Amino acid sequence: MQDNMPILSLIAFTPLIGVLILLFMPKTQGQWIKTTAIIVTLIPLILSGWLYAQFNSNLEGMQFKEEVPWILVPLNKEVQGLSQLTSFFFEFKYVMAVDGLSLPLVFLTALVATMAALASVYIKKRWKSYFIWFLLLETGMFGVFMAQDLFLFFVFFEITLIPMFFLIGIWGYMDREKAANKFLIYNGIGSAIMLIAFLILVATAGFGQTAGENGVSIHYSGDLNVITEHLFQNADSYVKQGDLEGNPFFLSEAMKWTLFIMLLVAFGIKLPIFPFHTWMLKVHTEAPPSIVMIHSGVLLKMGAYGFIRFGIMLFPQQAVGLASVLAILGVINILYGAVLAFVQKEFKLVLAYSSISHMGIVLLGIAAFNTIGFQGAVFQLVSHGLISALMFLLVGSIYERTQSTQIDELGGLAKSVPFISGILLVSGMASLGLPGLSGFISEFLSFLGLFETYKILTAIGALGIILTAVYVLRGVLAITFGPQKPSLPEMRDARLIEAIPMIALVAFIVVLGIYPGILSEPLHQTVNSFDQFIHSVVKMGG
Amino acid sequence: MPELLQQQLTWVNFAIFFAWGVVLLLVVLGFVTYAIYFERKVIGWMQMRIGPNRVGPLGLLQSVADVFKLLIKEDTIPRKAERELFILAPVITFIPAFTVIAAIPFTDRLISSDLNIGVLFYVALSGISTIGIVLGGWASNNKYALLGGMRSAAQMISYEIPLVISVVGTVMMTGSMNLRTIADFQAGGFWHWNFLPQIIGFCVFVIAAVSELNRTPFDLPEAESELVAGYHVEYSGFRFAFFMLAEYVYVFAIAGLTTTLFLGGWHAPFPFLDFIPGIIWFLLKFSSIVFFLFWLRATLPRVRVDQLMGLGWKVLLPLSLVNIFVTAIYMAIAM
Amino acid sequence: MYSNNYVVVTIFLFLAVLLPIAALTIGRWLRPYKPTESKYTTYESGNEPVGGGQVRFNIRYYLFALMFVIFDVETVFLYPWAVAYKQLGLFALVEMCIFVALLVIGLLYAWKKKVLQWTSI
Amino acid sequence: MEPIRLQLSDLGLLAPELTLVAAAVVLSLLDLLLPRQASRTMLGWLSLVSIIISALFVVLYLDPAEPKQLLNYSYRIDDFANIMKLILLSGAGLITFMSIGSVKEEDIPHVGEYYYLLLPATLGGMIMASSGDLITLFVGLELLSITSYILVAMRKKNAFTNEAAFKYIVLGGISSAIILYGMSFLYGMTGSTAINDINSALGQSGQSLLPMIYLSFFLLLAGFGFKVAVAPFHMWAPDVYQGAPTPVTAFLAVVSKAAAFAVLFRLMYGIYAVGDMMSLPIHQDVLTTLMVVAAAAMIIGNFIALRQTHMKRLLAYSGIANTGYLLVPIAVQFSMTHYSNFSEFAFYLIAYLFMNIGMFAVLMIIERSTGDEAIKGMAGLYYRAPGTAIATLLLLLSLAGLPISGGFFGKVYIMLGAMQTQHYWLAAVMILTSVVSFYYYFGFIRQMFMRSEDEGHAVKVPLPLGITMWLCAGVSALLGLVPQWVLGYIERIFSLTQDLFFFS
Amino acid sequence: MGPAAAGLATPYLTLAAILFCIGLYGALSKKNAVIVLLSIELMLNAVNLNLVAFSKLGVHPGLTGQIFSLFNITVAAAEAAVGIAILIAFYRNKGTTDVNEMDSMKR
Repeated sequence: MQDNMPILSLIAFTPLIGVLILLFMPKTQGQWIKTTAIIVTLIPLILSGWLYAQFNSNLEGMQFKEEVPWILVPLNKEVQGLSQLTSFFFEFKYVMAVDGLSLPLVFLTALVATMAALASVYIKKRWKSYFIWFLLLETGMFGVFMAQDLFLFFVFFEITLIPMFFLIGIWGYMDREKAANKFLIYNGIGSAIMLIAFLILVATAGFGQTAGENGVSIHYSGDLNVITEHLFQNADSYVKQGDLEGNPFFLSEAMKWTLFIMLLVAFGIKLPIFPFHTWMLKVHTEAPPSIVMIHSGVLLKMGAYGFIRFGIMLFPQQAVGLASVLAILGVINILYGAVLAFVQKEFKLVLAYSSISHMGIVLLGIAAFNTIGFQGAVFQLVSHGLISALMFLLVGSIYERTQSTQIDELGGLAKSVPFISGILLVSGMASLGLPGLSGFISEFLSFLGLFETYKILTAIGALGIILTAVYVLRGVLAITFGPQKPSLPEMRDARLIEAIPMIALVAFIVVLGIYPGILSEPLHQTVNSFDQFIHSVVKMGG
Repeated sequence: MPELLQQQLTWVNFAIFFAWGVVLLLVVLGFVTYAIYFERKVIGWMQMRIGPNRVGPLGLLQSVADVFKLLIKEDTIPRKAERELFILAPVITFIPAFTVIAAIPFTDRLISSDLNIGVLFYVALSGISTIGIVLGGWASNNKYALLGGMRSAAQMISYEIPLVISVVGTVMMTGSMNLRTIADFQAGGFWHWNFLPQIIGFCVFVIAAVSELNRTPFDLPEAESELVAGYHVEYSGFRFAFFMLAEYVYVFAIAGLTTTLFLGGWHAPFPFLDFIPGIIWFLLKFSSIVFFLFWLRATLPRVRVDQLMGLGWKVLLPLSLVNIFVTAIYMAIAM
Repeated sequence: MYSNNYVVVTIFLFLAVLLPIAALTIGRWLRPYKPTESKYTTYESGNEPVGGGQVRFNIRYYLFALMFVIFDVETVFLYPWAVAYKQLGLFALVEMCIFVALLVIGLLYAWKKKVLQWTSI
Repeated sequence: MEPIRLQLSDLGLLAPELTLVAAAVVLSLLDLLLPRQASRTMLGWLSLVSIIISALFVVLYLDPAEPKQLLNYSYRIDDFANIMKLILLSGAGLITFMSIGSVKEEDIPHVGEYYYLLLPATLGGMIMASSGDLITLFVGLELLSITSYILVAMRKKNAFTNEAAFKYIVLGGISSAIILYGMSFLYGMTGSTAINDINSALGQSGQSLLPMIYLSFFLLLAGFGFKVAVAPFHMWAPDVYQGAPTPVTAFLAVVSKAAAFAVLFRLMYGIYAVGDMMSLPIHQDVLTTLMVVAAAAMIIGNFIALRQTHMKRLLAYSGIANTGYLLVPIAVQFSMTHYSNFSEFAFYLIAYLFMNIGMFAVLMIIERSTGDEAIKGMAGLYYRAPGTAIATLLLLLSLAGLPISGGFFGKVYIMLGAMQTQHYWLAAVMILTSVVSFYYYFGFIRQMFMRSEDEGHAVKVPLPLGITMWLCAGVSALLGLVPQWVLGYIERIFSLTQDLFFFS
Repeated sequence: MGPAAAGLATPYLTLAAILFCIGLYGALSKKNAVIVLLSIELMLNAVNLNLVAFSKLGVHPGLTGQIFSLFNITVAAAEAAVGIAILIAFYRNKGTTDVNEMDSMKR
């Protein structure tokens, strides 16, 4: 393939093409629709695999960059006449690129999406609209991880919102509408706060001027590069007059803190950080399993990704200043999630709280502010994505057979459905961080990173790991072993279409656990540069 | 009088104005008394009757006696009537009738006031009388009175429009709404009088005026055979007298207005007759109009109510509008 | 002083108010007062009056009032125009033509909708 | 001094307006002469044609080398006016179009009148947009208002309609009187009714007249607040929207509001916020008041909308909230770094126009098929008429301000303006209340997609309504995808000093 | 002229203000719909008084105010006509002109 091929757009918009195809298929052709949808999700998976292979791990910064002007609004002709400006415009670009941070997440998205599409066998009604929303959601997720323009990022971020609303609201369980509403409002508020922060950034740091042939050209841009550049490298060269404080393009310290907190809250809701997590429990219990796979496997990662990409990279000084708070928040998440997971009777809720707990580990890794910690955080993102996707796939298949996910009502599944139970055991082991599986690497790295800075917190956080082992074992073992409940109906073991995604996911978990280099290699350079960048900025400022 | 109006207001001047007002009031009252007498007499003659002839020589005191009778007659207000409005209605009808006379110039010198919006003043005030009539009909709390009052109001407002618009042509030609200026504009022989170039306007004006006065052939509000006596069924004594008074004061005012607007005011029909004082000419024209009104009453039958409304809206109003544009085009060409 | 004209008008107004007051007051002194019940009943051609006097009357009256308002207000614009017509010239005529034409359309509308046709009462 | 007169040649400049006048006259005569039983649909088409011709004339005058004016700036043909006129005309055109064949005789007894009364109402709006003088402005305003009163009262057998119409005329009359009272003070202070004269006269002698200037401002704000239905003055909107026939409601919600906004924009800047007035303290107070009012409108509109079950009432409150959004670009003033107030305003107004008219088209479809104006009427729409549901979804996304839609970009652009002038709190209120609005807009979606799946009750979509709905949905989406097509054009032709301020 | 002349207008302005307030109060609080419409007319006439006072006795006397008031009169007439027409339609449906009866849409 050629170099100038828009591989990222291809990945991101293949699902959209799938949507178009599906639109013209009669809705009675359920089998065809399903097959088409799965094939459509396979294409980005293959492409992102190719992308992974093509990615040059030795380069810093963004690769596979595609840049097209999108919204370009010239400004009032009067103003142009008044001064020597040649052009004066707003500019939102379509910029897509990946670096070591987003690449694994893109691949994760593609993988989980395919798996979820396979897992959609449990969906009983309205195939056509289900897959249309599903594919739209996939496009949104890819876009979020690739967009390099604030506006574009926001657009993709919001695009994930709407299909999720429908997918929860139409195909969920009993209380689906409430769950959908809760999801919408919480995430709406989150993205609203994010939008405010972004717009302030565009209106201040996004301002730039370039000398052209005929005069000066001034523009407001949402391009992440431009904003980063203006924030750090030569902030004052963009402000001609000396008085920095009064200048509208200058972000004061207080403003920077405000923006950082806003971004923390905005992405914290998505992540979710402790006080903002309630919506996510509802979604985990009410959404159909295949959608929870995506939600837990990818959507939560968007919060972490956004926080790293925008919160930390744009406001490193503030982030480092708040590192201890972040660490404490992380520990709270771990312990809170773990403790509550321990007392749940509903298996889905156990998993939901465990997700909170695991996302706390991501926060810990970030809070360490060293390369190991970052690596741990990203590892945890990927690993948790795989594990939780697998877990919910299993939940789906169990529910399919037993019509229940209450731990009390299940038991002794190992006898009747050995394959599913085996996979459940494996995923439980991965979740509690058994060495050799992916969970171990990520937890280990995160705690190791944090240990360099906050030793006591690390110790407390590690307590959570023990708790994790307890609740996971309790839940998994109660389901698989023990006496078989007489109320349970006859069951048959996993069909081929269920087994494929299970095996695939397990395979990735194992590969990541045994050969972490596959992930750390592309990550390495990026994390290093992040670390250097943060430290240089902090040193400069402090 | 014009000089006095120019001067600073002093108590003396004020006294003169007041005296003039009182004199004019007496003149108007005298006019009303004898207009009624003459009306009866004239109609009598026209209908081969003698007319009033008992009270005083030739019956000259007949109207005086009538007035006196009304004055000493018992005055009843029906129990169901809205008392305050009932009392107020005839007064409201009368006030504008007399006040509009302030705008009419009798001769060059003999004017009450020199309003530069004289026409508008007349039009604006005379409209108020309608309210008095509706009020009287309403306050009586009587079906006949109410219907009579409404019908009367409908008629008056319907004819007020052509009346008002027909004057516009005159105003255009003069370029002023001051009645004295309008009269002055018609100096120098009857061919300068407005009724010739404004013949459409004049006709519309006269017809509408007759209707405004609720006189035959347009005296439907008082149609005895249909509505007993119209809006003043319940009125008796001097309250009733004020409705009648108002009607005849309006006759005075309309006659004066017609003279001023269309018949050259105090100007002689031929320049060589200028030696005769203007007031004589004015009175002559004035009297002939009053006579014309009596004549109409003796001659014409009453129109039907639907004919009445149809005439006002479908004939007179378009005609008066046509008059304006004919005048305007004529003037544009002449300019 | 132009305001003198209005002094005169006020005097006329005053006299016009005074006359009824005076006449009615004098009348009160002169006229007899012998009330009986039947004198105070509403007149209905000698019959016992039926129902209230303030009956509902035809909507047509209201329509005429509306028409009156419209055309009366038209004259508000016609008069200043008429006074100034000599100075305004032909274009003013065109403008007034448009204005009046619109109102005439209103009249036609009323005509066609049979507003101007008087049916009983 | 030679008096300033209208010349015959000036009539050419008035071609868009005169087209509508002539069309209204011809249509009313046609309606009179047509036999009673004859179908009036033809009148609707003719009315549409006249609106299109008028719009073509406006397009012809777009982007003049220099703004034209009549009668000493009492009537201005500049790009501000032209753009507003195009918006008004397209709104009126769409509403006329969607009424054709879908407005039932038994619903509106005089369909002919309905069609040709829309024309003078639009004309009133156009006069307002063009006026540079208080008298012209007032005449335009009343032309629009009075015809709207009649339009609202069109279904005269319906008790709701009567009630709505009476409320509308009473509150409209009061607001007109309040506006006039404010204008009378402006006139008294300056001896002129021309906006630029008032501004310069006030600028010179403003210090001594400060209390009166404030009084006039608050009176005008209250009056126009009524007309645009902004928060403390919004009480009439829900009732009137509910009682009026649906296309008329659309007219009120879009055309009427846009026209009032055009005036508000002109007056607030033309009188209080340019020239010497900028040195007076009132300048800042005016803008602050506008911001507070805008915020109040957003908060009240969005929160009360949460409790509505009737579709038109809900859209009324949503309209109030949108009024708040539209006030923001007016309130944040121009600054050295922010000149795009008008394009922000115009863009959002265009987006608002399409999404709202689209919504009303949907409403009419629902009304016709179920006879139910409650939100419940939409239940299961997706299964009964999937196409309609999808179009509605697009419109709702735009209304809620979710990408990719005109509503979204419009809001973002307005907020960006607020950011540039550092009114962060206002932008925050704007977006947070938008999130609140998700709840009730998605209430429609919940009804359409998640309730009552019976497919028996088919929905018939009349062609004009369907076309209008899809057109609006399409344009809404397109405005979000390529906003620069519209925005770029506005920015290119709109000149701040020539078209809005009166330096000439 | 000057401030002295403006002082002359004060009684008229005060009267107008009082009329305006009475009108506003009446329009918002009266029970009978006809009175409500009348109150609105009162408000409009208060404005006319204001305009005419300013045009004759204001700081900058001129004819504009009177012209403005002519337009107001016209508009007020149209508004009253439409208002009463609507009221009649209402009366025909409901048999009352009581403003308090107009609450069928509050929910």
